Amino acid sequence: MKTAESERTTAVSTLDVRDDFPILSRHIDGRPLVYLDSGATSQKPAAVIDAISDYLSEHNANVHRGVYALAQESDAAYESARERIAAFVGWEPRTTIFTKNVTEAINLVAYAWGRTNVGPGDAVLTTQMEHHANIVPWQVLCRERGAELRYLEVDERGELSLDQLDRELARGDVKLVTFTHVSNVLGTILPVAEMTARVRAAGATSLVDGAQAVPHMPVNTAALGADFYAWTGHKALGPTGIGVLHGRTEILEQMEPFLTGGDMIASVDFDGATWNELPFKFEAGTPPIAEAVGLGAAVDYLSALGMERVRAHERKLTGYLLDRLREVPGLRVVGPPEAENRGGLASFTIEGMHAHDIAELANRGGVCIRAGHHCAQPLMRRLGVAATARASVGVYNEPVDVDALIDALLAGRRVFEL
Amino acid sequence: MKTAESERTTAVSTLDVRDDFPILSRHIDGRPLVYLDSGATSQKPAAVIDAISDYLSEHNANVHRGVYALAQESDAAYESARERIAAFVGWEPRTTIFTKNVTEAINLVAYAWGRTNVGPGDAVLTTQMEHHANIVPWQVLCRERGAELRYLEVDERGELSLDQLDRELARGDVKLVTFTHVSNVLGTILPVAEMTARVRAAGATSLVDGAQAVPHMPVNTAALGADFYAWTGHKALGPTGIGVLHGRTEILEQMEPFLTGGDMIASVDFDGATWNELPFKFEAGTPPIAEAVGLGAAVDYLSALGMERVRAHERKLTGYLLDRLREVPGLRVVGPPEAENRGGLASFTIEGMHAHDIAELANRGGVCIRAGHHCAQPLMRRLGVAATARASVGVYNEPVDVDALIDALLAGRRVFEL
Amino acid sequence: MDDLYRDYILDHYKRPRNFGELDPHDMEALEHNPLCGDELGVHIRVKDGRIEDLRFHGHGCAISQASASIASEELKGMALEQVGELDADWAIELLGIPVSATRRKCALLGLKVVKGAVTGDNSWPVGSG
Amino acid sequence: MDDLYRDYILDHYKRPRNFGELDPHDMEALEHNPLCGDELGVHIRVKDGRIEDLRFHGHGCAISQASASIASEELKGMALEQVGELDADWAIELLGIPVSATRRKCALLGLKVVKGAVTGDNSWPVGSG
Ligand SMILES: Cc1ncc(COP(=O)(O)O)c(C=O)c1O
Ligand SMILES: Cc1ncc(COP(=O)(O)O)c(C=O)c1O
Repeated sequence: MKTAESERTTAVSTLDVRDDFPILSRHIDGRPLVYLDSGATSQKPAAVIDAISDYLSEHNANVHRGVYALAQESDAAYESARERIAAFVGWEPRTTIFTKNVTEAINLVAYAWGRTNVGPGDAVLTTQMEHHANIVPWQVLCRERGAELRYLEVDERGELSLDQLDRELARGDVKLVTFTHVSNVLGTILPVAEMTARVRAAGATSLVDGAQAVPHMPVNTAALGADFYAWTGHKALGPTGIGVLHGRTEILEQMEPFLTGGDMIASVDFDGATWNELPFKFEAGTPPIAEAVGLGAAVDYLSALGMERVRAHERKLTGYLLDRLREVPGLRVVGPPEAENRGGLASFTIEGMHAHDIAELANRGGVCIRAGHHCAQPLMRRLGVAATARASVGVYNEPVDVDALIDALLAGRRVFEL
Repeated sequence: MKTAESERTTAVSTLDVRDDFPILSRHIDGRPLVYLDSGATSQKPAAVIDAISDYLSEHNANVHRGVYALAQESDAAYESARERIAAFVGWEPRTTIFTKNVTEAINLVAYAWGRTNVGPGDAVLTTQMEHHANIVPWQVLCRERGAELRYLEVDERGELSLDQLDRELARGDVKLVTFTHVSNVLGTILPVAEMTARVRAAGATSLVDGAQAVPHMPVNTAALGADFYAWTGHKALGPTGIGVLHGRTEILEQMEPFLTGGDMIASVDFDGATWNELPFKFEAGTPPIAEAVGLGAAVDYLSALGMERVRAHERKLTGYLLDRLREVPGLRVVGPPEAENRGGLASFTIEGMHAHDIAELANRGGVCIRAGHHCAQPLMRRLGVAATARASVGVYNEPVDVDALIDALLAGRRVFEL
Repeated sequence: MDDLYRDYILDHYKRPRNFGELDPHDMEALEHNPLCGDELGVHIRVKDGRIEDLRFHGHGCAISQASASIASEELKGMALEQVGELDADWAIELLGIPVSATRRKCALLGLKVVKGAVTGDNSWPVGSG
Repeated sequence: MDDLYRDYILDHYKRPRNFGELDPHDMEALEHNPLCGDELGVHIRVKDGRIEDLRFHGHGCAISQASASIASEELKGMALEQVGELDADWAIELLGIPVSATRRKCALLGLKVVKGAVTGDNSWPVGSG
């Protein structure tokens, strides 16, 4: 006997990869773990965890300097990871720099590019929907350099206006336009290629924060046309401790380094130093070797699934999520109404319940969702909400996860006597 | 029947922990792996590898923001690691900051402290025996700020002169004195407490690079008296991707942040941001969570061995290493002559063989040693050598490893027909 | 019955005591919970070295609102000196429910803002972990 | 016999051909191997668009010294145009031993410095990996 609900859920595709993720066999207070917080960080397939263990147990050595066998294996593992990671998003390894997270990648651009290219009277243009990682470094830079930070506005549908972008660029003072590929709160997918084309035509430089895009859809950075494209390993099935910055050769070559020390120099004497070639010029000190190996395994895993399939799966699942959230009385979703235009997430409020309490009550049902400002306080202000709850999906989620969320939300409303 | 050699080697203590390190059961071209490159990076005990796997397979979530069970477990794991890591070196967790490596830790001080505290006419004092990580950031800072970078000289024994330190401080322009705890080339152990006392008396600030000290001897940072003390996880049995900076509360509180973005803010609006409390103010973005868990397991492992025992073991082993190296014709060791005054390493040259070739030939015997400038080109210039070979020990080394090295060096000389 | 969301917690959340503005007032402060951006402010009127009256304003979760509301009843009439000595345990005990490490800051925000207004010290109350 | 340290390699290492200074010279360059700080410089004398004579100077490992020494014999008399087209394979083949990824830079340093002197382009020879 099939209930109406189970009929509906089976109509939604699954990638059927749950078993690849060890953590998903956990139970929370006797209930199976339902992980709907991939927007904060992804879970890791066994292939990634094993790649890290294997590297540390069998090949570990420092890179770039050793002539012995282990060191050569480590070099090969690290540089092969760089090649596969760059290829995964359609960029060159030589201009693919490993940082510790996307936050450092953006700071690298703010310090090493911004301090020489943004001056008094110049402007940096960002958007109202950015993560703090793509706002605060520009506030700091603009204050230091006497430049102005301006924001593209978010409309009622959670989208930007290309007209406003044109008007801002026409003012002639914009040196950099920096924006997210996918909003971590609204889910909005920005029209990156259209935007970078306009920025380029205006003679400005573009930076795209791909943290919420790369793990969830096919991303071809070359086609997107940004001057810098940054993302973060831990949201892309990889480990913490690694971020990625892709940059154009000409720009990276003209930039001064950011962090300085070992590995990034060509030679050092008492009076000064000269810099190593790309990408090493921007990788000071021992790099995240085991982390690169882990992220390499993660992109291999995603490539094997196929990013088109990943996107199709997550889009359907997000559609199902949006549909079912409508069943909860008093619930309001922010951002674009259709799954077509959004990444795999939905942020929402429930009348009479604070987001924290929503997340706490979801956890009673074994469901992990996030609550708060999602590191996007300016956007929260723009939306006129203090905080939202957010459910976000990954390759391993299935319709039953959404069902568990809805059950938990309905149960939570009863606790609150709503 | 005992040979003279085996009698001698059994007289040297071993900690007998080889079996804890999976990689040490590897063979290179049929010969057991002999790892003598802990100065570059350490091997990892199963306890560390398992802690990382366990965290990623069972508890993984982002920290500091989630109310659900996994997020709370991750918070607890991350902050408990911070507490144990701080306690391991006698410092407070609140002023113990995680970076990606010691290079970033030093750069953090150069950018966030240096740019406001070092100005035109001021001087930064470092030493001729520093790793590039403790030279280049100061060259960059001094150039930017119009300050002078001066070097304490290294004498024939590989030591510094406290008199020169006094004379430099007496000039009255020194704002910062930065030096290594243990030289990664000479092995010299610097008299840190005496040096920081003089620096403090002169009203200057001190930074100590503990990369080569923390893994190898008892280190009590509070007693050492430095204002900043930095070290790196991967040399201390931990994973890549994590470094540690300990700083004095008053100084850290007055400093502006370095990297900015999520987690390090108290609040952000369109016009500006306010900073979070310590240590979070200096940890922008998703921190190295799995890496902190791994390094936490590493310090637990080292604490269980006992750092006094570790030091005693490595000192004896280094004495044995120095003794046996003398048997190789044409071999010259740089740095202090006695094991008493050095960390667990010996750098050397062999007449008629370049360091690279020495390392290559050592690898034929399954022995991993490093060759080159060891990221200390200014010191190489001072010593008048192009490169050295370096053998460095860890808790897992035993006298037989030294024997294997000597055999390989003697065989290498025969290949070179010396 | 729910462990955390007891009846009296929900009652204080839905009908918080001593909420609103208080004008004129002698002391005030405004604080954020960095975890979620929740905002809580307080106005305090002082007489003879004691809190004569106080009002909270702002928005927050059930835990932070209930905690402020419950505390407000205890704080009325309290000597300013005594306020300076209140620690995290005081607020947690008063709240009377088990609070997870993550939500401790929610439970302590009310006390933090009151201590900030009275003593000028806006660090987290001792024992906030 | 050793795979890498063949007799002729050691011979070129111990008795490098065309080493020293060459004054006057028409072209020169100096390069470092970032791996180890080894230094290799070259002086070149040009006649009719060809390398008439050249000398290397500096210090390095057996691989880099032998590689420069062996190459020096081939380079003498070579048209400058042709020098500009030499790639990594040329140097590796000439050396005639299996070179690991790490030591490729040692084997290519000589070619790099010569190409730098002749063409002004001091990037690593194509195919250096
Ligand atoms: C004394 C010293 N300082 C700094 C470093 C740099 O460490 P890391 O590469 O982990 O930043 C090293 C090791 O390479 C070192 O030996
Ligand atoms: C859009 C966006 N940008 C930046 C970040 C920051 O990523 P990380 O913490 O890995 O630096 C995040 C995630 O927190 C994000 O969602």
